[in-house]
Amino acid sequence: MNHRHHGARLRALPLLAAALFGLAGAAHASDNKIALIPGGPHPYFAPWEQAGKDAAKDFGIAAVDFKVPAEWKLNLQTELVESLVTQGYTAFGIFPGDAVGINSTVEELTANNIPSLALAGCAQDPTKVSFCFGTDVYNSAYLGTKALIEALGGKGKIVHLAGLLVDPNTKLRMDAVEKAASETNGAVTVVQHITDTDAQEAADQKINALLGAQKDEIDGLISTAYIPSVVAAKSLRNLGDKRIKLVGIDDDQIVLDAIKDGFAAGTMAQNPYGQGYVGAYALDLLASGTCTVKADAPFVKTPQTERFIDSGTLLISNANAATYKDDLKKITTEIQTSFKDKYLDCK
Amino acid sequence: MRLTIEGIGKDFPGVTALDDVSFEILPGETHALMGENGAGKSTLIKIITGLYRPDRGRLLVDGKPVDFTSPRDAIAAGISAVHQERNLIPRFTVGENIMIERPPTRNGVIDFDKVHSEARRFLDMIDPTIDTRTEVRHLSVAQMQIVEIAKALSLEARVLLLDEPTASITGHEADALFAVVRRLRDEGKAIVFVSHKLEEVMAISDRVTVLRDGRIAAAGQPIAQMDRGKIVTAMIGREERVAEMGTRSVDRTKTVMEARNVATSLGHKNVSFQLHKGEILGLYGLVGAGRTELARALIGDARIVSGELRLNGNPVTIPDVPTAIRRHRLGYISEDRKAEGLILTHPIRSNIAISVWRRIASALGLITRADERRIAHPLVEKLEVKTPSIEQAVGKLSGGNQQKVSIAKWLAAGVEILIIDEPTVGIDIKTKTAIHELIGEITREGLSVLLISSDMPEMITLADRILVMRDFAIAGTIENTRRYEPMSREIMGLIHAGSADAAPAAETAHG
Amino acid sequence: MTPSSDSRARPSWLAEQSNLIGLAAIIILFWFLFTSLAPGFVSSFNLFALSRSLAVDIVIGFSTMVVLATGGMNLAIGSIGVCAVMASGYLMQTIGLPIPVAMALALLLGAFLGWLNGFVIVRSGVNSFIITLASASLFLGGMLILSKAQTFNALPPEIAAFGRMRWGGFVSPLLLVALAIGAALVVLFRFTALGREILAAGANPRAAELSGVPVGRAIIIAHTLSGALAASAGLMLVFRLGAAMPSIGQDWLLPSFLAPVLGGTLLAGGFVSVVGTILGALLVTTLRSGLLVMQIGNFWLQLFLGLILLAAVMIDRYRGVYAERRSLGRKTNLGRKESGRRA
Amino acid sequence: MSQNRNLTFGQRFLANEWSALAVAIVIGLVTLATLSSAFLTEFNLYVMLRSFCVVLIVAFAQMLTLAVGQMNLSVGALGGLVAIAVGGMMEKWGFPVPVAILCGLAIGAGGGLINGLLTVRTGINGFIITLATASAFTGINLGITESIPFYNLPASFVAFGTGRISALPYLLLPPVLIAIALAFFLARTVPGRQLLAVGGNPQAAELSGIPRDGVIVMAHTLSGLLAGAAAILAVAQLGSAQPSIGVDWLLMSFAAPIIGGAALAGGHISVAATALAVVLIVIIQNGMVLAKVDPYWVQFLLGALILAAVGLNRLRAVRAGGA
Repeated sequence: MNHRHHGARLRALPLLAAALFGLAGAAHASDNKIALIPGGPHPYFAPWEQAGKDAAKDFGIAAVDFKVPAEWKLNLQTELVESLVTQGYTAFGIFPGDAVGINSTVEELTANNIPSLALAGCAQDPTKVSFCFGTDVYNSAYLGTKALIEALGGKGKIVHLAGLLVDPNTKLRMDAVEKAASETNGAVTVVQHITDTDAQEAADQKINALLGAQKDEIDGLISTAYIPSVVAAKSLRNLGDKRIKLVGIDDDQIVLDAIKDGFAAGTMAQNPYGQGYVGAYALDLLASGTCTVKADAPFVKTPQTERFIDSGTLLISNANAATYKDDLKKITTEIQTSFKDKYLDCK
Repeated sequence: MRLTIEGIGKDFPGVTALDDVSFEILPGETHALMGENGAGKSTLIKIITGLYRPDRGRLLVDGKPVDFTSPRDAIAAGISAVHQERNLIPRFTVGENIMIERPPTRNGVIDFDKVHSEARRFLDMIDPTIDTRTEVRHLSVAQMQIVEIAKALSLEARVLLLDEPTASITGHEADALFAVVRRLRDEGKAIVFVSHKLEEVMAISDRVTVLRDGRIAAAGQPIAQMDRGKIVTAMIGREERVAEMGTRSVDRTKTVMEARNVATSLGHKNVSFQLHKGEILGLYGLVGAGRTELARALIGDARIVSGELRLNGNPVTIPDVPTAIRRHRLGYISEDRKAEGLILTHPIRSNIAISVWRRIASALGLITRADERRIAHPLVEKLEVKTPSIEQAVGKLSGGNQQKVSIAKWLAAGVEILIIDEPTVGIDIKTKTAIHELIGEITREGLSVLLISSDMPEMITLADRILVMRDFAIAGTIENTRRYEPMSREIMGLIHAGSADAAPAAETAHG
Repeated sequence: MTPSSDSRARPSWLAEQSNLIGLAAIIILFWFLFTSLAPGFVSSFNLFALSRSLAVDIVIGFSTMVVLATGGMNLAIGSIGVCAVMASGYLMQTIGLPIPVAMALALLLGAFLGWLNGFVIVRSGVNSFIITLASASLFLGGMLILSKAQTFNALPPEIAAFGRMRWGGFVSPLLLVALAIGAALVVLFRFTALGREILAAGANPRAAELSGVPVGRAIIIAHTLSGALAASAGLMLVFRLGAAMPSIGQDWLLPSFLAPVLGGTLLAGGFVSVVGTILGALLVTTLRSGLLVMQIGNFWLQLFLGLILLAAVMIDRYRGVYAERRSLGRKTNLGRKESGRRA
Repeated sequence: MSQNRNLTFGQRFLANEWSALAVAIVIGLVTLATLSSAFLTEFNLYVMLRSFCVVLIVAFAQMLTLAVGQMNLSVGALGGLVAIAVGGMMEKWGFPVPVAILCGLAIGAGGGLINGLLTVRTGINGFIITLATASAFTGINLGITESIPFYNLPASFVAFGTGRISALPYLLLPPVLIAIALAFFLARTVPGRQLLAVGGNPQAAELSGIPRDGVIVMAHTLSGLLAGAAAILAVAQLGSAQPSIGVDWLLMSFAAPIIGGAALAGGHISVAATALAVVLIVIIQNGMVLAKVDPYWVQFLLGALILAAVGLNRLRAVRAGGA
């Protein structure tokens, strides 16, 4: 099996980004210290580190640091945030370890005049984050399922592989999958949601058990989390089964290879680099006090929040596997250049 | 091999178990080691077998000093022992237990055929009927004892210590054991034989050493020069040991406790007796006769399945121990102070007040330490418990003072009937007398006592009447004349119904 | 020698407290260290955050402590805590009960689950470790089945407001709740018959039984109390998060043992230290916060906590051995220990 | 109290201990096979056997400490540490696979040795010691990796983790060998018997000249070694060295030996019964996916299974005691 280190690829990306945004930088310099905090250690967030460094350089920010909680636990995240406030950080881009649970921490940040954004994933309304900038999980799951249904030719039985059961986003994704399926008027049925597949061991056990038990009964797999996408792609390859269609999420090399070799129909790409880069840019403006969020900004409404900005989602399939990175870059540039005018009131 | 014990001393918290003990064990002899309960025999054996290290003195093997830091060292030096405690692995077979120290192996793998054939060899010396492939947990107590002896034999040690080897085996098995002991002696081994049974000692020993109160009372005397009287004198320190107690009046018209044909879930049958007000009723019997078990049934810790228990004339059913204490004013002092009697890590204060916490608590369930002290302090003074403070942890007191705390606990509870199980086990002679006087004293104040003891002199000193138990039933009741010789003869007669010439030896406590 | 009933005359009083004094000294040392190296450590923001996590850690510690008193363990406190959390969420959000009623019912549920543990342990005679290991799984599974792992996030706003409330600029009222619970436990273990019975049952169950202590009842009550305390800790987190989440309680095992064991409560039963548990929790919270603020923490934090726990129990052990040796001379099992070491 | 009656009862008792598990397994197999045609397919059998491997060794790791009346809360933490150590050695340092595996096993054994020495030397309850070392091992794991897995493992190693001959995964080989070796060790070798002797009656073992402390240290060391072996297998199975390996081992590690009849007090364990218990757990997990049972029930049923097993054993003990 091919195990190229996707980190190398992720590290190459910022160079391109730096070249792209080189001219946009140095508009102003600020003393802000911005922290970008994922929910826990996860390969998805790796591009944030470089995105932060690039943003600091391009926009003249004192520091944009990538700080990872030791484990994927809300209390570790909130303790990390609290300690960073103590260390003088002035703005936070947070992937909520828990969409609801993060709000009490955010409220405290707001009370201390520290702006925060939800990055990559949203906080559940009512929330005090300025806005949510990320992948619309509901929409992404919905589009992914639509793509899967298309690949299946409009009918069949599908299984949903989801992440942590206790994460409220998982519930949203389950609803989105159900909704996409229900729009086929019964031609496509969701046989089962398999949850808690975010840990490698659990994913391996559960997905293989599923394939072992029901591989002849199911026609498609929709995965809405990183790990199960990788594991499902591996298992299908291991099984040598090209009948079952898989639509995954994120662009792990294993998933991309599976698309290339026909073991997966596609995967929903997200835009982590753009989230980190534009997020840091927006936080800098907000924390400097020069800008506030526009009251009538053209936010998207999602089931989670009324103030959502899409960082871009697109389906990677065999057709665009070679070019999707450029597409994402274009999206990032577009969002960043128009961001100030579109969403902010600045002095 | 010559084993020399030279000036050995050993201290435990609050008590000197051994002091300046010296004697010699020679090859080709059976050496009896005698002494009362608490005289220090077991401690000495534990030192010789490497389980304890002496605080003073030393051991010499063939004239060379040795320092055993673990039983392994002792075994390596050629010393093995049958201890009083059961020392078998329950889920291992008889054969493996016997050969556990050095199982025969072939290419590093245990050769179980050889294990069993070797074990068979040693087991056959005593009892050929036990199957070496049975798991030990399925054996009876007597069979386990035999396995233990076979195990000690298997070590083919040059010094073999037998600590009460006959405590729970039949006469027939004992005879087989003695034959083996004689043979080993004739082969030049040294046998140390610890027993309470005088006739056994007289029959098989060559020399005898007697311990009293942790000191040597007779060292290596040839048995030919001793007679039973001399040994008893050495053991107890005087010829007749029945101390005079102050006079007590027992009102035989008032029966406080009466059992009528009681049978229990523990296996007692047809137990009947009466305990009168102010009386000390002795309960004598061998280990395993069911005395402690009867006490447990009486206080509600085991069930009475048929018959009737009456307290002050009223039939009662006691569901559990707290009810026995609170409603029926019935208390029990266990023979095992450490495991069942006292909470060693807690202070004297709360050990005494434990039985009255509920009573002295306010409506809200509140108690202060002062409340407890008010209860405990007068009793500590009255019973002359020797302690720097009432807050002292009970575990730091001597055995005698611990026993006083136990009694104080029941006085605090205001019990009317107290069952005392082996009151002076592990307590030195001087304190023993004080405890005896204390028991006499509390009955003068109106308490009634059911006294369980394996210590014949203690029984004859204290009891007004003596119930003799055998096989979970009452074998008979004897009025105490306080004359030691005829009393002990009569009691032993009841115990060994049919063999009336049984020796007046004090029985061992539960092993 | 005459017995003295004046407790102040006890020679061992200072020795008895030396563990607590030592613990307090270590805590002061760390505070000094963190304050001088990272001034932000004593900012009112950090102190507030610290006081709030401390409150939860203390109550979690208490929950384990009351069961340790009986010589048992309760591995189910995280599961009981989350059951109470989800019950309170359901009662407030779905049923719409007033906050105090919902909280009281959630506490009752916690107490009931604890009682269930105690009842099964006493009736079956099976080790509390196994029973609570199994019941932890049962309770958590039951909660997930009933709640479908749905977070309750539309709780009355007063909940979150209380969680954010600050007294004196940097003290969370939750900490006062925790300390009040501590005071109640001091009263229980020092001034009530029940508390003494629990300790006696833990120190020597057989002796306690024969002295008339209803040991089974004491164990059941201790577990019931443990359940109620676990529920309290869970509810404190509901206040703090403003939501009832099914992920609460899943990492309580280590902190629940850290606080009481650091504070000198014995695993063998029969002794508890309420103040010690509070100090133990304070040490843990201080270290966690301090190491994070000094930017050492995060990934290495777990290692430090493990090493601190090891060091604490070992120091305690050798202190105890030393004290015993001084007062008793050589003790038997000490000699055995030494021989074992040489073997 | 006739010896013979006890004996036959004892034999029945022993037979029972096996039969309950075996019967449960057979019922499970038959039910699932009838309910779903997919159950007995080659791939499903492969999947079940594959998930059996790691769990079995983890259960053995705990079983050995239970044998001497100890417990090891650090199995998972130690497993995680070994997993990332092996992964790191192969990816970062380019160690050959066998060398990395040996080093990983050595780390596992070393961790167990530390547990054992600390327990024996300090005389502190093994629960607290291993709780503390578990935290320390996890801390080292997180500190080294910052929770980032090692993905680039040698192809041959990863291939071993996924390869199979019809329904038999290559992965099954190590656990089967370990089970046989362990059964042999406990039944026929001197240290193995000493281990059981110390668990059965520590005082007796010591009086019989068995170095009790040494045996306890040995049990912990072997436990650590097995935790390491399980971790290496998990790495092969997953194809990457995840720092999260082991985080959910704890419950399972106790569940299997206890369902297999092990007593916490020590001295009574069974390799075969523990293996059967793991088989039962795997069948139940597989069956739940097959029957599309709500995922929430997994947790619940595992708890119920432990209680049922303990209850059954208790009942038998009570009945045996009454006889």
